Amino acid sequence: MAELVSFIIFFLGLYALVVKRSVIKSIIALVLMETAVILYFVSGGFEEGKLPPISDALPEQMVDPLPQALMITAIVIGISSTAVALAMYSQLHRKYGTDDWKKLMKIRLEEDA
Amino acid sequence: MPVTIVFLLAMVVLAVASIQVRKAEIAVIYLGIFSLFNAIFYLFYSAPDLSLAEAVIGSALATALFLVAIKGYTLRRTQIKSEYRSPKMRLALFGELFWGVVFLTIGFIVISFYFGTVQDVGKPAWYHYVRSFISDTGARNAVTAIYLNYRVFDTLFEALLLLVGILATAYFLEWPEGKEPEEEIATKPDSEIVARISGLLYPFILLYGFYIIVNGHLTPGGGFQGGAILASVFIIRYFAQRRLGINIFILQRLEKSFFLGIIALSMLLLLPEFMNSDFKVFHLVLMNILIGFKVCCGLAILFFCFIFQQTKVEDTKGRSERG
Amino acid sequence: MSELVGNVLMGVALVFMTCGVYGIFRFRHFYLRILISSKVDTVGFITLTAGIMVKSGLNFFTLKVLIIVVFFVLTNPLATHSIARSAYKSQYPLPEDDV
Amino acid sequence: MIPGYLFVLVPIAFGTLLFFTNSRQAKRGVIIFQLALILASLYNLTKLRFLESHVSIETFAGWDRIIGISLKWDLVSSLFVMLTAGLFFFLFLFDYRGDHVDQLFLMLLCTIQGLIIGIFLAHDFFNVFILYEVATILVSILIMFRKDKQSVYDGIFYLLTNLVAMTFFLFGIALLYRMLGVLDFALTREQMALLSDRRALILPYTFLVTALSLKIAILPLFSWLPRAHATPSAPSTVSALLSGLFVKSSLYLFFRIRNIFDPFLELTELFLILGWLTALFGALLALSQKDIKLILAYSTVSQLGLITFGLSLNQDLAFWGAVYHIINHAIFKSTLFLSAGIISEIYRTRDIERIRGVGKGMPLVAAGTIFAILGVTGAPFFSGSMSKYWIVASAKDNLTTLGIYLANFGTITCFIRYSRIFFGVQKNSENSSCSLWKMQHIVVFVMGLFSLFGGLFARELIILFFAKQLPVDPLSYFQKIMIFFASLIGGFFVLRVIERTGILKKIRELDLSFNSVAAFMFLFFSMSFLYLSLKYAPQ
Repeated sequence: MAELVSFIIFFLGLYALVVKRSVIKSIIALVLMETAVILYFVSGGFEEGKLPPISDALPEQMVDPLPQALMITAIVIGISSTAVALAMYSQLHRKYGTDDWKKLMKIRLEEDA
Repeated sequence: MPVTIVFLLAMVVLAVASIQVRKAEIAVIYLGIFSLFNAIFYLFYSAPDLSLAEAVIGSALATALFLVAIKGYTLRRTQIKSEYRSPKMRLALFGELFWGVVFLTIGFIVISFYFGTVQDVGKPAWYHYVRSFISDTGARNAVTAIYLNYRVFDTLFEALLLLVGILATAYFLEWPEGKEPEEEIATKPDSEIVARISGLLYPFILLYGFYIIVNGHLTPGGGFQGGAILASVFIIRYFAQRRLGINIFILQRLEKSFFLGIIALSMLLLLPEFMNSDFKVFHLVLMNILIGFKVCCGLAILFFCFIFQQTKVEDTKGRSERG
Repeated sequence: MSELVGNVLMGVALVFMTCGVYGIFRFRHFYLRILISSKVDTVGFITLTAGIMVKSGLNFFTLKVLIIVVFFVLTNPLATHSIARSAYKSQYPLPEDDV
Repeated sequence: MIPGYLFVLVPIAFGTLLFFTNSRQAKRGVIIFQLALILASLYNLTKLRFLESHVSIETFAGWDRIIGISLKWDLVSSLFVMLTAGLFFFLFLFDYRGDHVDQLFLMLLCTIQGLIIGIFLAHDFFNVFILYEVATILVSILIMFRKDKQSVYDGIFYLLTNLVAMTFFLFGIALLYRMLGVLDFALTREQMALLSDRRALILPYTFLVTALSLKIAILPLFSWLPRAHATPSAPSTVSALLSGLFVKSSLYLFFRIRNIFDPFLELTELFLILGWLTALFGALLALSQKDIKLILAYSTVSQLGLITFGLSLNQDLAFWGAVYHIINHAIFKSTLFLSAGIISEIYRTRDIERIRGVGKGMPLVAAGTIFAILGVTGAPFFSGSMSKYWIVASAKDNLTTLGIYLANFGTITCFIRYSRIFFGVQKNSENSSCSLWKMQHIVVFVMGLFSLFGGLFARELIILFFAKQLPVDPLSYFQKIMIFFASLIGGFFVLRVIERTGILKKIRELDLSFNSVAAFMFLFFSMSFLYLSLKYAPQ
């Protein structure tokens, strides 16, 4: 079930990247996609009744600790890349005055010419 | 578990909402709730470390950053309405519908293919980790054992990524390098109640943050989560007093020094004769503390960069309106 | 005994919260709604945690719950205050008559 | 051997340390540091060359490969490490007196050097992912270094497309880990053999391939590359670094990951066609541009397509030819970008029609650039000719051979247009007012010489570095020379005709918005997924 949902959210994010023309929506969609991957990673190998990987549990009962460690990394990555994207977004908005990808592209092409 | 199903459905609904809502602020709020639901969901899947990280970083901090970053730039309601009625918009709606159908088809094929083919061939890594992490690393929390010992090489880059991300943010938002902004950020005095009560909150938050950091090798949590909690002290301080009595330059220097410290400390792992069982635990605690301080400095810088940028935007707007 | 008292307290908390939810739907205006939701949240939460504390008896866990309660009592009204204050400052209109 | 993680971590730590010095000390320190790094990588290369197996795998802190992170040295990766060290040395030398150079810039370059070395050595899926993620953000700072209007768009375009690609990559890793339970490259391959149905690998492979295709800028997914590599305001060292070295790390990773999946799933036909199309299309787009930096960037797209083509031919000769071409391309493309930087700074324009008479004004730069151009077009006795020769020689049927010649014909035509800047007379002769450091000219010239050496001693170098004897048949090599001259003349005429029709302007205005790139990514993903699932459908 969780795997299904993570696939759905991933494609939902991708869909938003394709159809939504606002930059901020693209960033939101990117966050959604990242979260979907994290959800998948955690739920992928999970079996019912497994305990957190802390030494109170027996080794056989523990859930796989590796995805969790990796996904903490992924969350930190997510926040820093989101912050950078947002910082760029505010620069972009200040310089171009719009956050529509199509208008941005047009202005940029005129700059080139 | 029926509870998890409810959570998952709510997550899908919130994701759709955050994409489809037109006003960016509301979309961001939905995204924050989505992250919070994720965080709670991870608890059901026996991932407390991750849950803490997602709650602190993904749900709280990311939402705050989003809100501060888009504050000056979002559309007014009338603008949205007028755009909504234009013929161009109708064409765009048609495009959305078309892509929706395409995504549904391909998504359905991919998902059914996945459930038809997925298989397991055992978990060698899991087997190794859960059997030997206590004796190998001295940690009681396997997640900490992995990210501070087995795979510390990754963690170094994670710390570097945070450093670089903050560098980039500060650079793009044009923080005056090496200086404090001269004028005071806010002019209005803020609510007395907020200021007083948040003063009462500091010790709680600090205590909690340090607890999470220092006990990272025993209980869920660790440097990253605890550091984020500590950083929230700075954020609260801003809301309470609205005055930047903070020298960003020193924070940046501190962050870089902590990063160098983390690299140097992780190099000790390469000297096996040095790492006896007592020192191993000490090493874990020390690493967690350094990471916690580094993350705290970093996230505080991140937040202040956005706040500073925001006031600058408002400044220029006000000036152009007056002039 | 403490089991029973705890359960009763938690039940009372649920009653409080139900009233609160009803109140949110009954009132139409933002300021009234935020008042209701804040009050109910605080009272309901305190009663609920009191029930949990009574149920679990006197141990370390109770202390932790107590700390959470103190934290909550400090922060929740504060958050409501901030929201209402910022709404007022950004000239969100006040209700014209009572209710 | 010197451990590999030192090669990764020491540049990063060094870069961070630079913040605590003043900029004079920093510049000097960097030069000395680069020399030390070159020596260290040379030492490792020689050590490895004399090992019996030519392979050395190390794990961080000595854990088992299943639970730790391993790095792998082989002949190719160690040569790439040396290439990275050498190229960075020249870049730092080139920028020694640049006014944009401060501690931040030096720190970014040092850090990205460590990351690129890390990508070359990495032997673990998640490690690769995180290295790329850091590098993506770093590169976006470098692109936006001057924060002007154009580079902001280019920067955010680059950042978001690449972040989406990395999300795909992470999903691929997640699927792989869920099925196989390991992250190490070699162990993954061992675990794959245990799968009862290889169709299980289709989905993860598609995710990984989509991400890597965007990274190596294959046909529908390349539109971020010219924008990022040729941002007008970015320092020319940045363009040289991105175009010369950084994309090569993706290519290297692409063929390593392909090798892991190779016995179970293969996409070679698809990449053969896509690589060829990219080579042609890139050359066409390069031909249509006016901006000299954009010409070079699109030519990078074309060459990347050619290298992908060579790697997908599935033959030993073509493989080594392609690897050699990666190295050659790194050298001559960075030469070209550096010289373009000098030229555009002196002439104060990047419009190719308005730059004339470089040959007279700056003989050293002109000589270096001409060497590099001869290299990239595959002129006889220059480095490009040898690598392209090996790629062509391994093509068995006439169609593939013809395809490569056609792609090379495009490159030649576009560089005929480019080389017009050397001749003629500059109309407004106020260009001498800008005084440039002579060292930059020397750097360009020396790097140009490398592409001559790379051609003259190609076989010896291959034997020296790769311990491989690649055959060169004099007769067919002579034939290739003839074809080169024929296409040179042909290109001249085609250029004449094409410039009159005005079609170039129309091509120049083709551009994709971010949404279209995302749509193409999705289409690429679904197409390769459908292709694979049909190819390996149960009988």
